Amino acid sequence: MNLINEWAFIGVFLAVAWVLPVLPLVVSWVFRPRKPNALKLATYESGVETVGDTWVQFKVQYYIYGLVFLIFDVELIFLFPWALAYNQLDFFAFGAGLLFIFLLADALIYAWRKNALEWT
Amino acid sequence: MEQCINVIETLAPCLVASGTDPGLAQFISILLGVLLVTIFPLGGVIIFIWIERKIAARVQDRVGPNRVGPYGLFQNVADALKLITKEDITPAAADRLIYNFAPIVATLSVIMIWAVIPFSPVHIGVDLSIGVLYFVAIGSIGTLAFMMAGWASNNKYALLGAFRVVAQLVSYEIPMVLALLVPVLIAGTLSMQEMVQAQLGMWFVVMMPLSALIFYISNLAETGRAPFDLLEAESELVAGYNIEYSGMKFGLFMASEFIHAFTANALFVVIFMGGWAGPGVEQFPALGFVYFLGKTMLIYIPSLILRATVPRVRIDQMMNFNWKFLVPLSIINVLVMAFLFKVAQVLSLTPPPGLETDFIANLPLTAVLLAGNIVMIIGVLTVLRNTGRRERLEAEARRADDVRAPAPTMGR
Amino acid sequence: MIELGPQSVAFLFFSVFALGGALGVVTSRNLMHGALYLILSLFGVAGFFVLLSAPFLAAVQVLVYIGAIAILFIFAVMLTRGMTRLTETLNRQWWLSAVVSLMLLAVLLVGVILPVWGEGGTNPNMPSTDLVATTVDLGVALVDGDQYVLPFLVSSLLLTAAMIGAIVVARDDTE
Amino acid sequence: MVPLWMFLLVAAAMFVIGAYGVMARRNAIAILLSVELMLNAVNINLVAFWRYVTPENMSGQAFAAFVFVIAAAEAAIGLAIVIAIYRSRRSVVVEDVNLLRG
Repeated sequence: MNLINEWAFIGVFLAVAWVLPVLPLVVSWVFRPRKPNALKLATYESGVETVGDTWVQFKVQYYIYGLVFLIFDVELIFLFPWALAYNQLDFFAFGAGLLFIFLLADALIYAWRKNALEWT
Repeated sequence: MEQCINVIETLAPCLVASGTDPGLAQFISILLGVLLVTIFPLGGVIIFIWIERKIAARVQDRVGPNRVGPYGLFQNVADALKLITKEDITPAAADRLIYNFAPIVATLSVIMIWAVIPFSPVHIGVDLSIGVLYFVAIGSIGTLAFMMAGWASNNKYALLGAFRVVAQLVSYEIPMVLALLVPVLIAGTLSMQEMVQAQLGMWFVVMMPLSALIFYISNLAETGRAPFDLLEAESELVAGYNIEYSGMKFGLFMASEFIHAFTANALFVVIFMGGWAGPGVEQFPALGFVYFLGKTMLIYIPSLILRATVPRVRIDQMMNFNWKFLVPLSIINVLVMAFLFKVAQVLSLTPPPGLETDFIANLPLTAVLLAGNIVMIIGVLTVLRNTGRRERLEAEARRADDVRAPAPTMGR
Repeated sequence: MIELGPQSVAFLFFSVFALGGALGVVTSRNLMHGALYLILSLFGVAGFFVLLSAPFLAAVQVLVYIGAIAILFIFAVMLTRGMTRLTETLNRQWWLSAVVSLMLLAVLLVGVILPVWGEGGTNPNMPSTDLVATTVDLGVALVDGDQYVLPFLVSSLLLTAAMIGAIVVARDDTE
Repeated sequence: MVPLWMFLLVAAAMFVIGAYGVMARRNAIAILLSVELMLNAVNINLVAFWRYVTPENMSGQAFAAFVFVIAAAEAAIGLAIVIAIYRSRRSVVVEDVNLLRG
């Protein structure tokens, strides 16, 4: 039952930690003045009137960074258990890990060669 | 006797002994532990901001806050009171629910990390078996908060700022986690407390300075500290993702940023500098607090001086530095360290069972790993120097071309 | 039925998250909200993993889904601007889809859940925690020649292929 | 204690919701979101069966890890295709994408 106990702590922690940022917001909600007007609530863009839709087209570079990050993140699902068990394993495990990382490094090298990592 | 593992288990038996219902006793002890642990970062933030302002002021030859309270210590309390009583402006175009949730999520993601940070051999919120992975996972929720803030503000600058922040954070998370793999590999554990215990013989910063350096640099970027403070590039993005925030919501973003900076350094201390380890800690666990905070200050204060002195990098430089330098380097680092560790194990250079905490017994392993690190560092410096020279020459050549450009080229 | 303990309360809590989030994903008009609902739902699933004493998977769930896949979805939503606010979210066959889904649910209830429900099914109680394989065992199994070393390497290959493929497809070569 | 069938029930409900989303939504990104839901439902089942039936060996968790890989690859490629289609057709509505129709 120790496992559940540990996570009960995390659960209570989450509940308490949730209250901590909300509390100042509530206090502020009680004390702060409320005098909104249309001009005040307008979007601020460096003193110039807002033009067009906010959701402007973004460049695909952001997606590519997110993509490479996702692939490396998933790789960690395997690398963390591998690293964790590493000192009980033999050289075969090192070889498997080497091959695993090498295959992924390949993808990184490809992206590099294709200039996909370039911030343009 | 009860083994003292964490706050829960030291308090609950006492309550049960004095006649409380076991379930209730457990709940009370958990709640108390939670309060103790959460109050630390929140109370600390007042001090962190004060330290930061004082140091920034010293660097810039100013005095810094000195009016409110002794040495201006209560300046931040006054600031917080001001923020609370400020009018809160929610732009009319904003997506209200997400807009209001974003600062809460940002703060939450930082405070939650403190649940697994060991303060001393017996004082830790909870020693999860996956502690290292836990704080990486919680840290990634922070990324989401920036995205929510930028998107919900419905402002081009905020959204652009949020996109840049997220791109920066996700990029630098890769070298950070790859650098973390090496301590996990050597210590063979993901639990924070065992990570500290694995360093009783030798700090990991000595065994693997390169991993420590990569972790430190990517932590700077993760917390948005100079020179990577593009998160709040006032000059380029009119403050970035939190431009539309005001009042206490803005205050929460600021507070979470300051807590995060300190937290990142605390994590560095736990994983690479032995956490609470120090002489006399076995007899007096409370000494662990002192060592832990002392070590954290030891690397926190240089990071503040760094923040006050270095200029901001350009975003393309930052991204190139990460993808073309840090990520390949950390991959090579993991492989080399894994290989050397296995070799050391086969040659039985690792400390024999029962002597893991002994300084002398750790020396052979340390020597092997350190030698590998030094070779890698020399290689890295060579590469850096050559690349730097090439880029400088290229830039100078380009400049010369620009100067000469208007005139028609002679000959050839 | 089931007694009310901390675990079952947590289970109900997480189910509300998981299913509420799932409903949000399929009904929300705004895709950004859809992505955030997905995060809520996946958070609930991470809670299930904790209850099933697989904390490693729970952490990975948060790390990979909330930290990476959700961010990727949000980037993609932003890149396909203009489609974030379609006037109608559902296609013409939505009622047919609903019927098919309900039939699928019925099939799942009869085929999967009934056999494990009650006396005739598998052990209804959770085996004790001591038996559970840990993350270290997962690491050992992944690089064991007799167990999962081949899937381990194939998944690496798959990830490489996915990354290269996605870069090729997503990049704008017109520049 | 939570019995096994409750986990399976939630997983089934989640799978069905995801399936409905895949069949009924028009936006390609929304369809991919629904696919993620279905994959997660599968993961709940895998881990639940592992925990109740064979907790002592690693198969369930290993399978779940491989499902993560599939989910990530699917999201990466799927979204890349959506972005590419949007670039050429200015639409992510699946009914508009009938390039291969005779």
